[in-house]
Amino acid sequence: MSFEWIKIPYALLTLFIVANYGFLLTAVMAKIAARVGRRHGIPVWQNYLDLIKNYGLRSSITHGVMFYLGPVFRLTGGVGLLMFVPTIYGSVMFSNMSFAGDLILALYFVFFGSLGMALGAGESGHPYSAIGVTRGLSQVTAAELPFALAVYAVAVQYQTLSVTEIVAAQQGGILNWTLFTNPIAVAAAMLSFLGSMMRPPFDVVLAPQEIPIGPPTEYHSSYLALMQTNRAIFPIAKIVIYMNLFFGGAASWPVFFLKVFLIYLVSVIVGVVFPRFRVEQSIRWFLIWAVPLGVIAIVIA
Amino acid sequence: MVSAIYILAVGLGAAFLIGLLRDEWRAGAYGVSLAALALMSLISASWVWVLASGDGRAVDILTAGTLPPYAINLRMGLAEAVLTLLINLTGLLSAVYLRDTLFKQGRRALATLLVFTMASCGIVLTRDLFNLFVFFELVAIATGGLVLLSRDQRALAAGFKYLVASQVITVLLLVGIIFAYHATGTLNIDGMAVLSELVIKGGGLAFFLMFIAILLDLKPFPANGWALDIYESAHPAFSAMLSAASASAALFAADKLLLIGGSTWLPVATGIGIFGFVGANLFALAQTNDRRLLGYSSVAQVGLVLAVLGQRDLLGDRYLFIAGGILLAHAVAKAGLYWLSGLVEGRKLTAWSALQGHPLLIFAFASFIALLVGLPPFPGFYAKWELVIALGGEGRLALLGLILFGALLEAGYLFRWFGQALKRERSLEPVAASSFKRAVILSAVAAGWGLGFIWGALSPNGNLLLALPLLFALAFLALEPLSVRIKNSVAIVGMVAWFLLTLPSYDPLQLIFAAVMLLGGALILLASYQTQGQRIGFYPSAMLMYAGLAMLIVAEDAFSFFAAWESLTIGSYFLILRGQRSEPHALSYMVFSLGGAFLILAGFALAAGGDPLFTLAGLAKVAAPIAPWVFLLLAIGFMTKTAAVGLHIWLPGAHAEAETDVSPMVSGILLKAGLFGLFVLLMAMGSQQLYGVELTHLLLWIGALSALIGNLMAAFQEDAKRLLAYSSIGQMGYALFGLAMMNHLGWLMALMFVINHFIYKSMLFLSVGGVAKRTGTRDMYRMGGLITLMPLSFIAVLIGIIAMSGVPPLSGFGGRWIFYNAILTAEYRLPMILIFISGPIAFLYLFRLIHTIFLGQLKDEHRRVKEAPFWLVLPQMIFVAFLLVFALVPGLALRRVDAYISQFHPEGALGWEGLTITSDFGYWSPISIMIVVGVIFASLFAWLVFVNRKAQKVKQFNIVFAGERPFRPETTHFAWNFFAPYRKALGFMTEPLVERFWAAIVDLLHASADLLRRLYTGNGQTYAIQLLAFVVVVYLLRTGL
Amino acid sequence: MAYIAMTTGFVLILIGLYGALTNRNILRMIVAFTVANTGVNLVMVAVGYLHGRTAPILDAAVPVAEAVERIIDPVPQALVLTAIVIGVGVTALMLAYAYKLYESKRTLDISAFKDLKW
Amino acid sequence: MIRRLFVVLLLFGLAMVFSGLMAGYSPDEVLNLSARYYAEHTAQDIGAANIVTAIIVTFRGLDTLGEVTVLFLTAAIVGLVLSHGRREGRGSGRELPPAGELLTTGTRLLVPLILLLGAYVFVNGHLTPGGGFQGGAILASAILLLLLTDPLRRISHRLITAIESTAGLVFVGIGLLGIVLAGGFLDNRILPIGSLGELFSAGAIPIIYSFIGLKVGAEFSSMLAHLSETEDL
Repeated sequence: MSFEWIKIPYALLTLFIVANYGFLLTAVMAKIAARVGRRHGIPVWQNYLDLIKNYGLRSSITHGVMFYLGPVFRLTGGVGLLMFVPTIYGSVMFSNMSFAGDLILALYFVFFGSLGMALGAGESGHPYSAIGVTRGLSQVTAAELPFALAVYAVAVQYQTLSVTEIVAAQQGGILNWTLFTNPIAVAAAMLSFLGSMMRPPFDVVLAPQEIPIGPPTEYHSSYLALMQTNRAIFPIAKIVIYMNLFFGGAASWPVFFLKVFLIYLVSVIVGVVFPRFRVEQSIRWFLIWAVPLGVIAIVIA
Repeated sequence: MVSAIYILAVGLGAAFLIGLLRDEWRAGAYGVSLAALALMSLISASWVWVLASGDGRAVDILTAGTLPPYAINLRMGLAEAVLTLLINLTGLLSAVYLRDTLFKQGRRALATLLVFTMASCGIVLTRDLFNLFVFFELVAIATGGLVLLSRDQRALAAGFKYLVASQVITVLLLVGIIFAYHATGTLNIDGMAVLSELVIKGGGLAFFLMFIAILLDLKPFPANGWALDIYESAHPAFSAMLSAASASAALFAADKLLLIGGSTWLPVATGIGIFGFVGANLFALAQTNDRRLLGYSSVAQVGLVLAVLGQRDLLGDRYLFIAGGILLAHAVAKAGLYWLSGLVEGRKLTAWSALQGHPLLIFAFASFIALLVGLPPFPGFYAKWELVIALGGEGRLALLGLILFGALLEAGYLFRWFGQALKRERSLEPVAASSFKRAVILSAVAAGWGLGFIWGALSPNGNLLLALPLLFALAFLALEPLSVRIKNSVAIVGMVAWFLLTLPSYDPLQLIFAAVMLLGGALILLASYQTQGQRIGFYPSAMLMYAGLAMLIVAEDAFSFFAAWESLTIGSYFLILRGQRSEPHALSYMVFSLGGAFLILAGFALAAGGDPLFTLAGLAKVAAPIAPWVFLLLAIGFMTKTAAVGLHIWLPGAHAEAETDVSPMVSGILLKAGLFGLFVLLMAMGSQQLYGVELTHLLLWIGALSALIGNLMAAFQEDAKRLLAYSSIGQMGYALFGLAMMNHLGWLMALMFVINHFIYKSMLFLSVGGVAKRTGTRDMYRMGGLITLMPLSFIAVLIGIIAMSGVPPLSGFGGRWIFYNAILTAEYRLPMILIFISGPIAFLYLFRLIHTIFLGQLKDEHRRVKEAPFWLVLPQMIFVAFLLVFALVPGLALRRVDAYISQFHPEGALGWEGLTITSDFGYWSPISIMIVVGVIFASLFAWLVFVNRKAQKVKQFNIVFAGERPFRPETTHFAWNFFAPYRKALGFMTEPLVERFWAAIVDLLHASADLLRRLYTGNGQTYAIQLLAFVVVVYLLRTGL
Repeated sequence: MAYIAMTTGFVLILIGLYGALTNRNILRMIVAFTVANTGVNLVMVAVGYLHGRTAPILDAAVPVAEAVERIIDPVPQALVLTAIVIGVGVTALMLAYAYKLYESKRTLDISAFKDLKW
Repeated sequence: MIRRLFVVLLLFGLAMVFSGLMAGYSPDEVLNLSARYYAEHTAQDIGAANIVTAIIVTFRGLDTLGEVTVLFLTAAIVGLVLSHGRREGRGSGRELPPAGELLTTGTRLLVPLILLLGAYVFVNGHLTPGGGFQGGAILASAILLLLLTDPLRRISHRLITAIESTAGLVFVGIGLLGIVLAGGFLDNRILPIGSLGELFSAGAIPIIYSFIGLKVGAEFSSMLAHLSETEDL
């Protein structure tokens, strides 16, 4: 596995597909959520409108360098995450830049965006941003744990850290999926998945009610546009990892769309059913329900 | 060769002679006395010279032209010569010191002083029991007189108590002597020694009486209130003589008696001695009067020597070397300290803060304490080494443990005293400015160092004072008058030069540590250029630490390893002590470090099997039953340096309170010494089972716990430097965890942490130090918004936290990647959970660090803050460069180590083909990552700039704030109690249980000491009763057992 | 004979010590110690005594030739002399101290001089 | 009370030790080796009729030197102690009633005789029972008598110290002569031994003993003098 220049257009293609799918998907999910709440909800193309509007805004201010770079970090995090994981199993076209590193790279690169984002938000000097960041970080420490344990269990199970090989190991029938070969690990991972999707009951970080949209409070116009783009790409990139690790990956785009949709749906359903946790509540929740599963997973692995 | 009898004759003659002088001719009398004392010293010195140089043997001096045992005879051997020299010199120097007093008191006092010295020599020289008694009486009576030289009215009562006690002793001694004579028909000690009848014909009891009487003359704990009162109230110069001269003489007398008693009485001596050593040191903990404290310490030291004498069956012909080392070190140090106390007005320990501003006296103080505690390069160190090794070899572990425990107590109160003297606000009374008194003190210092050299030369382990790094460090004492810039340059050049000099001899592991410790140390020293003036005391301490580190890396045998360990501990202690409010923390650091050092010593003693030249390689050959214990002792010892959880409480304060450029040294570099020790240990001994418990498994848990607790505590700190300090605990936890995994990648990861942690922790400490220097506070919530004012420091911190958090693309990720690959092959999974938790927690404190300092709202009082000084920024920038390079090509450092580790763990080596590093499980291509991320970032940034080029900078408070406009940074800067909800959730894990535990132990010791010492009621009669009780109890124990 | 003397000596020692350790008056203590010393001296002489022999002085009564059979052990006597003298010295010294102690506190109660303790 | 009980217990313990000693003690039937040596060799080696004296002054001369030093020291220290912290201008503050007629006359009569006796005792120390210490004590008793008659009488410390110091020096000097002229320190054979029983025999012993006598007398006297000066309390 090494680099050829042709990978760059391929990667851009992936990016393009995923981005658009992301815009639509998030909108659809928003609509579903609204319908559950007996509201009408937004049209599916709403994201495009917002994007255009934000780029079009003339007024734009900055609080300083980090503030300016914040969204860049954020989106780099999203795109990079996408790039470091092969999207479509078995296709050279959509294996992206996964030669640069394995699963661990992806896992740690998740934090790249949020860290930069947090810094940018920090420089804005807005207390709400800082509060949002602290909540986010606090929650992450507990939410990531089950996932880390699950990943470890899976890696041990397949004796590799390479995403491609893990997917390869799950081919040939639905029963080869990790979901069935290692259900406990998957359960733990999915619980932490809920925590990382910024949806109820774990959306206290953004907390639209009491602190208008948390870390990004101060961001507007093109900054916001970048972050919206990220908000479309990042969840999908993350879901791709879940899909590859636990649900047999995707050998083609249709399968890809389907699986991503379903996995995303899980968090939405949970989100519309449960009220929001406070930070310490969600931490306790993860430690009490999710972590033990993870522990069992690695012990029996 | 002048006969030794002249020592006595001259003393007596002079005493009688000055009786003839008129009262007015004080100067004359004084001159005569000095001349006599000098002459006596000269005679002893000549004997020492002859006997030490080998030509010439111990000679017997007959009296009355009759052969012993029919007439009294004296003996002059090497030991006698040395002791008489010690006694006479002490007498001479004290006489010099006492000049004014003696002039006031007149010739009677002079005569008494002379007789005291003469009689002490007599005790040493004579080989006749009754003659011994006569000299003892002379000393006792002379003491009764010299006590009154003090201006302290209480001395009168003390002297009387002393006489009462000596009366009781006399009775016992005489009865004993006469019955011993009856049993053997001779009074000659050697004669008795050869005769065996002493055991029959009731001679045993007779010997008991004599022996116990002599022991009582040693002021044994706890039957020694009378002596302590003397020590407290007498003139310091006389206390010096009492502690140095007469105690030594009495010890030698006890030694002679043991010749008679034979091996059956050795255990008694050991028992009484060690009991006194531990007990007296314990009591001293609660002492606040300096002279009484010294008294306690003298009692303790004498006890230790007595215990050593009791071990002569084990020590063989080395016992003179060992006992002599401890005894002389004690004598010189104690005399010096008493003389020093004469310069200080107040009698409280804290009154010694008057010494501040007198670097020479401080140096003397430090040297004396080091002499007492037995730190390198002083005689006590060599002596204790051989003693402990011998005890360990023979399996006398209880005694070994007690000795080390007592020594730890002693070090505790001595260094507490030293800390108070240096750090408490300077007391107003000036130090007595008498030049000849200082000369006396300095001569004692010189004697101490000289003894250190001699003992080093005598020791089979080689002379520390010939070790180049140590000499280099000591040389800075001479350079002190120079300015910082010169000294700093010399230091840097020296360290780099030494590194280059020793470069060829390093194996890859040593190379990594040497690079971190020496080159890294030199790099950090760049920051020291920004200090002004002379900075007295900094360079000797720092260089001592670095010398220790340099010697530690290359140490081949256990002794040099331990010596290096001790020196770096002392050096770092002085360094840490320099901080503003670091007194208590420096103390706890010292106590923990010495405790750890003693555990290491015990471990070596167990392993060495009595061989003082034990090599580190020999650790591998240690056999089954003791091997795990050795492993345990050494591991715990090393973990006190790495501040593993449970032994970590010294670290936060010590690192946080240290000076700006000291924090990175003690954090970035010093901690690695512990890791190096653990490396050496694990390489040699591998993993050991104890009661079926895999000890490395234990280490895994400790490492994981340290990582968790360290990170968690760090997240809740308000003080930036404390935060960094706690994070060090966490980082060391990772490294320990990696080591304890006992597989290839685990060790590689540990090494990765050695390098990484050094770089980013030094960098962070420097930049945070710079910020603290500029803002005048270390509380993060008082800062904020400094990014625009201190951009360089911000960049350093930014790079630092990215690297530390392990986020790609910087080098921290490499550590994490190796870690994941390592745990895939580890057989223990549970401890990893803790590591998994602590990983993300790192983000909490890291973000807090950068956000609350550099981001958020700028405070009004900081609007004029400038960037940190150049010399602070420069090393940071160099570190930044390092980090980036190391992130791109970790192979530079790691490849060779990887290969090197393969000899210990062949399986699991990494592959280094091309740009990609591959393991058995995954792969990682730092450069590609860097490029990919860079490209994405650059293009997005370009895009943003394109769409958002006309973004305008707005003022600080121009934010969407619920419709209103905030104006006070204090209320707008969200910083204090940053992770409140997290505290709600996991705060219970930050309960300071460990602190409470140690505090409880310390309180227990102090409380018991304070309670028990009321045994000394001050009533002379009670003291006499205790004396008698001591005799009876010993008798009962002796017969009962 | 020797036993009687010796026993007396020991008893004197005990009596002396008892007095010294129970009387609070300094002068009494000193006197008690002299008693004890006397006991010691008595014991020493008693140890050196041989039954039915005479003082170790060579004169008409004890010709040099028979000295070995006729005299008692001279050594303890020599020792006793020294011991006595030393005892005298110490006693004198203690008396001087007693005087100064009285002068300083106007009392001779040993338990009054407890400024130094612990 | 408890204190007394405790002391009694302790002394009981000590008594156990002593009884143990006595139990182990068996009187010698013959002289032990040192004593035998002295009995056999004193006559020709030392030439002193009084073996005890021979031992004191020669065989164990070092002890005696120390012993003399003890007295010297005590005298010095007693002076030191009594002068310790003494405020000046005190001293013979008050008048004592004159001593009785009997005492004064008795003194005048006895003092010369006592001095003579003392001298006799220490000069004959090597022949007859007695010796320097006894003689010295007798001398001192004369001084005591004087002090009794007139407690406020001041005896010249200067003279006393001169005597004791010279005596001491001579003692040491003779001892050192022993090294030069004879077998060792304090060897008495620097002078002819003479014939047993003569006044001028036993080598240096009579001289040494005389000086000891003077010294001891002087020292006792000075102690007495010092103590008597504390009258004014």
